[in-house]
Amino acid sequence: MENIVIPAINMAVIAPEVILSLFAMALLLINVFVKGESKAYLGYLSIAGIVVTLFSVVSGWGCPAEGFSGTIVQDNFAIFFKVIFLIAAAMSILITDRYLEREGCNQGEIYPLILFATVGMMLMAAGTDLMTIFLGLEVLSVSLYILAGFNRGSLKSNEAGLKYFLLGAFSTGFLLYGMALTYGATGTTKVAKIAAFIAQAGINSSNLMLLAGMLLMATGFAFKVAAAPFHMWTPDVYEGAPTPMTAFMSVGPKAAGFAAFLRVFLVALPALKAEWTWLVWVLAVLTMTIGNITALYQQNIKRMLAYSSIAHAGYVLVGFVAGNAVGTAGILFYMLSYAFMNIGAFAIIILVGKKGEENNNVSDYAGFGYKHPILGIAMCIFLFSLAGIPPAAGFIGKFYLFSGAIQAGYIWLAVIGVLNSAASVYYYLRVMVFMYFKESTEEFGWVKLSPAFILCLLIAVAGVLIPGVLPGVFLDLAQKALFM
Amino acid sequence: MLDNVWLIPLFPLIGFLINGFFGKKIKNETIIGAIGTGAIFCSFIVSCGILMELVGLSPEKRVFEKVMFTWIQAGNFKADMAFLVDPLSAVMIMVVTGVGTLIHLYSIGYMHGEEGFYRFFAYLNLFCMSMLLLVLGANMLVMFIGWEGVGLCSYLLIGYYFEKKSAGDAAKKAFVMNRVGDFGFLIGLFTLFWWFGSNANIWTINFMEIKAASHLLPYGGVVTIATLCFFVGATGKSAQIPLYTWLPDAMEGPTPVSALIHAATMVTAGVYMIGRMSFVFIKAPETMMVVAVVGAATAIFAATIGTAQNDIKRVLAYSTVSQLGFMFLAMGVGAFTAGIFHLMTHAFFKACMFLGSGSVIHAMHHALHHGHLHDDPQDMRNMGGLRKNMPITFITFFVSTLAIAGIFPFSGFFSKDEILWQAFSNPFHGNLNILLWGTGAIAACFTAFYMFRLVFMTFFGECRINSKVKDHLHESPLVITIPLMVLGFLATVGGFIGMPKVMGALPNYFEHWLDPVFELASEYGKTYAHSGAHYSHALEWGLMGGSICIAVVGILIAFTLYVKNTGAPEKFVSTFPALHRAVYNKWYIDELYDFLFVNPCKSFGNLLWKGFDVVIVDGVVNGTAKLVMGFSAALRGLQSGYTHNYAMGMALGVVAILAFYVFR
Amino acid sequence: MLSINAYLILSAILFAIGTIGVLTRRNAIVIFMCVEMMLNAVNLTFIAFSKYLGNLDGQIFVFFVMTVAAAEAAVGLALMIAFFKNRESIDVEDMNLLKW
Amino acid sequence: MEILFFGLVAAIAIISSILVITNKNPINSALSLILTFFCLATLYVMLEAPFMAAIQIIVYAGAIMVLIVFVIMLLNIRSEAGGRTNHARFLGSMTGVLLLILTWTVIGKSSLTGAKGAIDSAMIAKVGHTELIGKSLFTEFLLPFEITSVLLLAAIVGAVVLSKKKL
Amino acid sequence: MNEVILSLITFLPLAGVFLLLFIPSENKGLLRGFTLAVTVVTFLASLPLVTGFVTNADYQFVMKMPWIQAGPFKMNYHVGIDGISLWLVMLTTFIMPIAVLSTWHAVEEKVKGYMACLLLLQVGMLGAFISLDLFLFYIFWEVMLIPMYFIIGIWGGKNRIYAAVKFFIYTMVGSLLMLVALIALYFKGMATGAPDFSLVNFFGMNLDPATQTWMFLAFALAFAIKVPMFPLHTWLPDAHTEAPTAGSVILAAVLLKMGTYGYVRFAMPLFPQATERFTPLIATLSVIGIIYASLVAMVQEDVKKLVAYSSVAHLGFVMLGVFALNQMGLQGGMLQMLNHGVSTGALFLIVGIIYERRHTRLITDFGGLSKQMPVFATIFMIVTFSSIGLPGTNGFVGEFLVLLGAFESNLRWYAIIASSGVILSAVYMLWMFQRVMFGKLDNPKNQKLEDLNSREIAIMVPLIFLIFFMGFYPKPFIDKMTPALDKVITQTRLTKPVAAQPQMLPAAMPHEQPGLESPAMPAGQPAMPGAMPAGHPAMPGAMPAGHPK
Repeated sequence: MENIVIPAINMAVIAPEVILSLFAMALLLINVFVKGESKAYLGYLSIAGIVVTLFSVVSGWGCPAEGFSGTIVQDNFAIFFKVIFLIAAAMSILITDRYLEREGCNQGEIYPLILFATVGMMLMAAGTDLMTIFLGLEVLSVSLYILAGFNRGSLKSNEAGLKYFLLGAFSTGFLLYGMALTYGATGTTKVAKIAAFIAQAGINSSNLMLLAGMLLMATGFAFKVAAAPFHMWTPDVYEGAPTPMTAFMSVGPKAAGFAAFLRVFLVALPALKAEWTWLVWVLAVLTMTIGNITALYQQNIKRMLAYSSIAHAGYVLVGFVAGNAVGTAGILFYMLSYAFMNIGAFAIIILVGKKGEENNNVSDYAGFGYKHPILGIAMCIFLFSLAGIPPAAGFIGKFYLFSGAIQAGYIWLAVIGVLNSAASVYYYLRVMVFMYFKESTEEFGWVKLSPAFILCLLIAVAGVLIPGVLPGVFLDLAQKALFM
Repeated sequence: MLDNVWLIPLFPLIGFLINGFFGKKIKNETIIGAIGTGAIFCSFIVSCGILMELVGLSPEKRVFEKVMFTWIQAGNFKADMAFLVDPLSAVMIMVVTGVGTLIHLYSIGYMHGEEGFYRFFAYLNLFCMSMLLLVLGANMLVMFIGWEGVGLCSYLLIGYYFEKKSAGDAAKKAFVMNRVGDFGFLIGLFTLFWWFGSNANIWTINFMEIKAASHLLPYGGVVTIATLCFFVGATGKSAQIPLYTWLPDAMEGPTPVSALIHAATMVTAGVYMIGRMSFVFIKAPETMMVVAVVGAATAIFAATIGTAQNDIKRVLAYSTVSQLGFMFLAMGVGAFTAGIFHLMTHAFFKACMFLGSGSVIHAMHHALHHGHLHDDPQDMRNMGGLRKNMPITFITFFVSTLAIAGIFPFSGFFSKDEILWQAFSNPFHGNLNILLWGTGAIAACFTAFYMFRLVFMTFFGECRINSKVKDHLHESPLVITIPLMVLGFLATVGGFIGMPKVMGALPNYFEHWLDPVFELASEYGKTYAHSGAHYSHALEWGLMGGSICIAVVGILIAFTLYVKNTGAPEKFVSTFPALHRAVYNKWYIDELYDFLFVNPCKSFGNLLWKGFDVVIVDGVVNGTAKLVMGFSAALRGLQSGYTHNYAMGMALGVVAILAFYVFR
Repeated sequence: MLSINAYLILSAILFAIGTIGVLTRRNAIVIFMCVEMMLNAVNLTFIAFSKYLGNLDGQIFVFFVMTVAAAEAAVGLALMIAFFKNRESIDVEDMNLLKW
Repeated sequence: MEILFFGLVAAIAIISSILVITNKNPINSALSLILTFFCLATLYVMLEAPFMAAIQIIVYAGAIMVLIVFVIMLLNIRSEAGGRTNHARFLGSMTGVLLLILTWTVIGKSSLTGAKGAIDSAMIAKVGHTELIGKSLFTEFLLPFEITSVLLLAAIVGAVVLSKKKL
Repeated sequence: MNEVILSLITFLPLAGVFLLLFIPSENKGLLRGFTLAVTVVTFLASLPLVTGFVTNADYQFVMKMPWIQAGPFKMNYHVGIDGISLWLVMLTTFIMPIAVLSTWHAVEEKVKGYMACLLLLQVGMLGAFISLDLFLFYIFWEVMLIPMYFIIGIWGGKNRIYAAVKFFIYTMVGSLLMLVALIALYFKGMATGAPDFSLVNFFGMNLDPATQTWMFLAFALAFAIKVPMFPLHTWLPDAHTEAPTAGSVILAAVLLKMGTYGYVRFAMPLFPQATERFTPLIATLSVIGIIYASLVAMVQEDVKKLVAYSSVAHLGFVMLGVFALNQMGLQGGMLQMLNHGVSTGALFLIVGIIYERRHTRLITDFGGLSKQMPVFATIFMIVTFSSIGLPGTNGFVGEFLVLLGAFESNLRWYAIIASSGVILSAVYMLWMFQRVMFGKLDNPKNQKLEDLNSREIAIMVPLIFLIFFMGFYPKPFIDKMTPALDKVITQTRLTKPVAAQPQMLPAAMPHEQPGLESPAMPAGQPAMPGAMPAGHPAMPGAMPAGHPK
């Protein structure tokens, strides 16, 4: 019997994941051993963990490295995404505590779970082996199922968790099947090797097995990023999940999905670009259109933002179709700005809500802008950014995405995209219509700002406005984060 | 003096500004009146000086242009704010300032006690300024400022009694109809400018420059189009067919306004404009014919309407339209001098008559007011026998009537006779000559008839007004009668400066004076004139006598019907009720216009608004929104909440995607 | 020698049956079982490929899939229990609070 | 012989899996599923993956299915009342059939192209399947293996959070 | 110093907004006063632009700083003005204090927000006018929408929400398509060596006709909505009617100019061939717009709506002049933009004044106001006649030049038809004026109306002054803009494919001699219609497909 030769372990590559996991485990222990009604300290601790991780992540910028026999990698692409995940996690944690207190499901486990989910996302972004990606995705999913159903006293939350779980597992089946077929066609699960093999063996799109594998993987990722027609879980789950988790889910996992999607398709399957481009084209159009158009009808603001997040996935897919530097950088930038604007918007939604009835109907916002002028302005900034109106980051992001498509020659896609944006304006404006153009009918229950909230909102506003007005540095980073 | 020509419009402007801004504070009517009258009088003095200076120059040198500043310069287009003094404009400024001064003076008395006294004088001054700009403008655009400016003032003054709906309507109608004309003017200007620019590379709208280049213009063709457009402008301003209907309505304004604007000055602007551009018009024989025909037609058409009106001012208004027709007839037959001559004499006698009628109305109003009666002070059926109560008014009115009827030796005789003679003898219109002359002659007959009808109804016979108030009918004060006397005098003797050659008693000063202006036109005219047919002096004498006879016939008929046999008109009316009704209702032209233009425009506007804008355009917009919302509702329906459906959607998505790639 | 295609087709059949199960059953647990069946079908594919290709990556993958299945089972059943506590049912047709 | 055996196992697997989705009683479904899993384990053995067959039994049949049956018992779930509408069933079945047709076509039409590895039956026989798996797992796929620990931890925490007594 | 003036005046109001936030909401007087002060200071600060402007075609007061440098994109903060934007900037800074004053008392609620919106709006408008960088322009162009949206939506009339949303989405649709074209243009430009987004890089690019066509259409749509041109005008009456006075004034005076300005500055010089190709279409729409809007205005019952429709007609004139593409037309068009800003702005102020007193805008509710409000009547009349285009007022000069320019160009017949709009404008304006101001003062509610107070006179006087000044002495305005407009003309006419001509001509039309004359014609002289076919580019179908897939 030979000795097992452990390959070179480059711990630096997985340092962020390790740190974050350790923090999560530590929090679990603390949660068990330290009694107390308020669990806010866990939140702050996890923020500390995230900050530490952030440093660890950022320190890797510009020094690409590979680890664990090529199952994971540290490159700028992954780092950029990891930063997005960490920001999303941190901001969501900032707004979690109060919400849980209000809803009466103040359990400390939520913070480790968020951290685990974040670890999963980071693995998805950094994984260069289908197995790593798959496992990362599962770590993320399993955590998210729980987070969605976290408020177990609430039937809506239960339902959201369960639906998410069933559909997520279902989609996992397809994703796996796709991976299996890809494995069968190429003989490996490592993205780099897949690409190398395809190039070397001269496999092209006539290889149905590879093609089918690609398509099935695409459906799996499409489910994660909520692209039509695999989007249908999104509104229900977003609506039912605890709002801070909705905020988190709408940003982090989506970004993670895109990270993996991009890596697999752009690194492993560039040879099939001609094939998947059209698939993604159709997905993009469907996603944007369905998301936006359905959002028009929504009365529930959480649900509306859920549909809007579908639409945003569509915009991002536009950048994906482009597949060029601009488009891909656009995706990175967009996901970053989307984190700020969407979580910011959800933060406001939490503030407007009350226990039990969350005041999530758009009409509940009547007069909100006058009762709470600063929050109102903040909400406007987020909504305008979501609508893609300058000078908010959302605009620059869309600009970049559509630019990519235009540069690659997909003018019609860009046109459909901008028309969708125009339609989307309507439902974002509707919120403002209620906030400012209508008189308030009743009192707003629970606008009690905690420092955490203020911090979150400040970060969000800054994160929307600074990249909006001075996007240069961010775009530059996004450009540098590309693996091409 | 010539260099100070800009003073002429400036004085009225100053008067306007003072009265306009401070009139309300001044309050004192005498001061306001003095300012207004003084302003125009100053202009008159300057005009006299200019005339003198012009007379002192040799005929070829009687052209002077004063450039104030460049007004518009854009591309090749350049319009200076510049004034042109030549014999023609000299005549016009004399008429405008002279008659203007008199009417201002008159107004002090006439408008006494009116609420908006200051406003009235301000407008009047503004009008004078605009009119002076019009006549002095050295290029079409300055002329156009005046052209529209007088339209504006006419609007303001007609609408002076703005609380009366009819006044407002009339004002608007006047302006809009003028605008129709202005539209033509503009197009004409564009055409001419374009033609010169693109064909001769002469980019100008300056009259003298055009004149210098006019030899380049072809006969007919584009010139016809341009001149016809200009003529449309003239019909608007000068109330010719088909745009005349505003003028009778314009009598809603105070009487001095009618005298100044709607008789003496503004309405003659069209004639002046044709005179100013005679060298262009003459190059378009078709246009000349149109001008002549329209002029003649208007002359007789308006005259017929005039015979049946009972409102004293309305009769005068139709008479004005008719006389303007004469002027256009003159222009159309190439008798520019005669046209301008008639313009001048008409200014005298028609202003005199309007002021006289004003005097009558003033008196009637006063009397009726005294008796607390609400009869119409302008209705001639209420008048009669006023000659005893108002002798000065009567005499001046009477001589003016003689003048308009064309009785020798009153001024109208000379000018009108000249026109008729020219219509008969002009070498341009071939066989149409007799028709033109005949129409003119009949119109002259009608003129004599209805004018004397007016005189007889007003001043002769028995007073038909309530005897209680009869005693309150008094002659107007001096401030009113002095202008009447001056104008009456001018109406009487004004004709002598333009005595026909055949008479030979005096040289035709007027013609000589204007010769340099129309020289070029007559030169161009010769190239297409028919046979230089020479008519004998005898024929001219004969026609002259004939026209006097015609006038006398008209007078006699009037005398018979309205003095001797006063029942006859009613009999006539009862015999031909339809005809009378048609004539009385002005041949239903207003109704026709309403039917043809006004109502369709309104209903079309309504249709466009409520039909197209709201239903179609907004319908498409809102419809798109609704459609999208419908889609939204439908797509929302897919989101049934059932996990199965979601899973189904996913599975179908997978199947579809796979199927597409596998079976393509 | 048995062609690998036989295994692949068997797994395709099982996968399809699993899909049908997910689409037609109402009981959340049964649906989850069907998902497990789909995963197993994929596992079969993996192992068949692994055998055919002569490398073990596929089998390693199966190993992880099983782990995942276990984790999912734990979480999923916990969710079902939580839902059941509130709703007294795990019929997916009863999960219709969130819609439109 | 091998084909026959395969055919038999495959038939059982298919029948039992059909039973899974047709049985009204969840317990019966679960039992049928266990049968399917056994069949699959058999096939794994045929595919020279005995270790996988073993953990298939242990993990799936042994752990997961037990858990499922346990939950079914716990929740005392009765048979589905009525089931879905025929319409929906038909649609679902058709979708599955379509999916099958498609995957079948894909498999049928494609020749396997993947890179061949060094591990053949002889090597498995010589070194042993478990050892090979183990080596691979602890060298090349060490990281995924470690990730499973996080995954399972998260799952455990989740399960605990969702079902622990005190809120 | 010169470089910063533009940035100064643009961002001064922004600074004002920040300071405004520190003024307590209750102190309405201070809020208003402060805003007024900011706008006045901005206006004063903008005066050096006029005095310091050197009459040539160059961009002046230019400031260029790198802004975004990422990937293929290089956007600069590049601002500057030429004769075209100079007057629009001045118009903006001039109108703002008036707008602030106009709703001094009309807006009593949420004063702070209102003032902030006005100032923000000013930032957007000025920014759009001074941007020489396409991207920067687009940003400001969009930014403008937000405050206007709130102004209409919060302080507007009864139907304000509909109007505000309609306004926003209408404009948004167009501008987003423009964004697509703009990006595409940038990539095309990059291929030919454009270093950044600055406008100057994209002139004379010789794009192929198909590309030009769709890019032009995208730009044209955005601008046409803003103008607004028939049939995209329906948002305007709604927006105008519902907006508070200041909103209407700014909308009419400045915002609508964005559209026409866009044509002159961007759509035409960037896409010369497409411009040529679409001139008939746009001229047709302009003329239809003139007549249509006039007819519709005629039957309006609401004064403000009437004025709004008159705006559509006026801008039809502007568009016609601009597309005449000769000096007269362009100058006329530009001047008409300013005129419209002044006189329609004034009309909206007037409507605002009576609305403030009577809270109705229905024509039938008025009548005979002249008697009660003589000063008002006078001012109203002056403005009315300016709007009608009476010579001596500003309206005339612009309208005249537009028509003249159009007449001298290929658009002769359009000019003739458009001229009839001159008549119609008199009809609807005077009719409205008559019904509001003339007649008996029989409505008892009108009998107690007060004449203008000093504040209202103060806001009207500068406008009245401008009406006459620009009417009698438009020279300084025209002179300053001429070189820049000449440049636009050369740019737009530059790319008649002269090179292609000799090859095409012998085959296509061997005996068509006049065709050869067109390039040789002196600048400013319109090409004859007969000359068109030869110089006209082949139809897009015949060209190599330049359209990306």
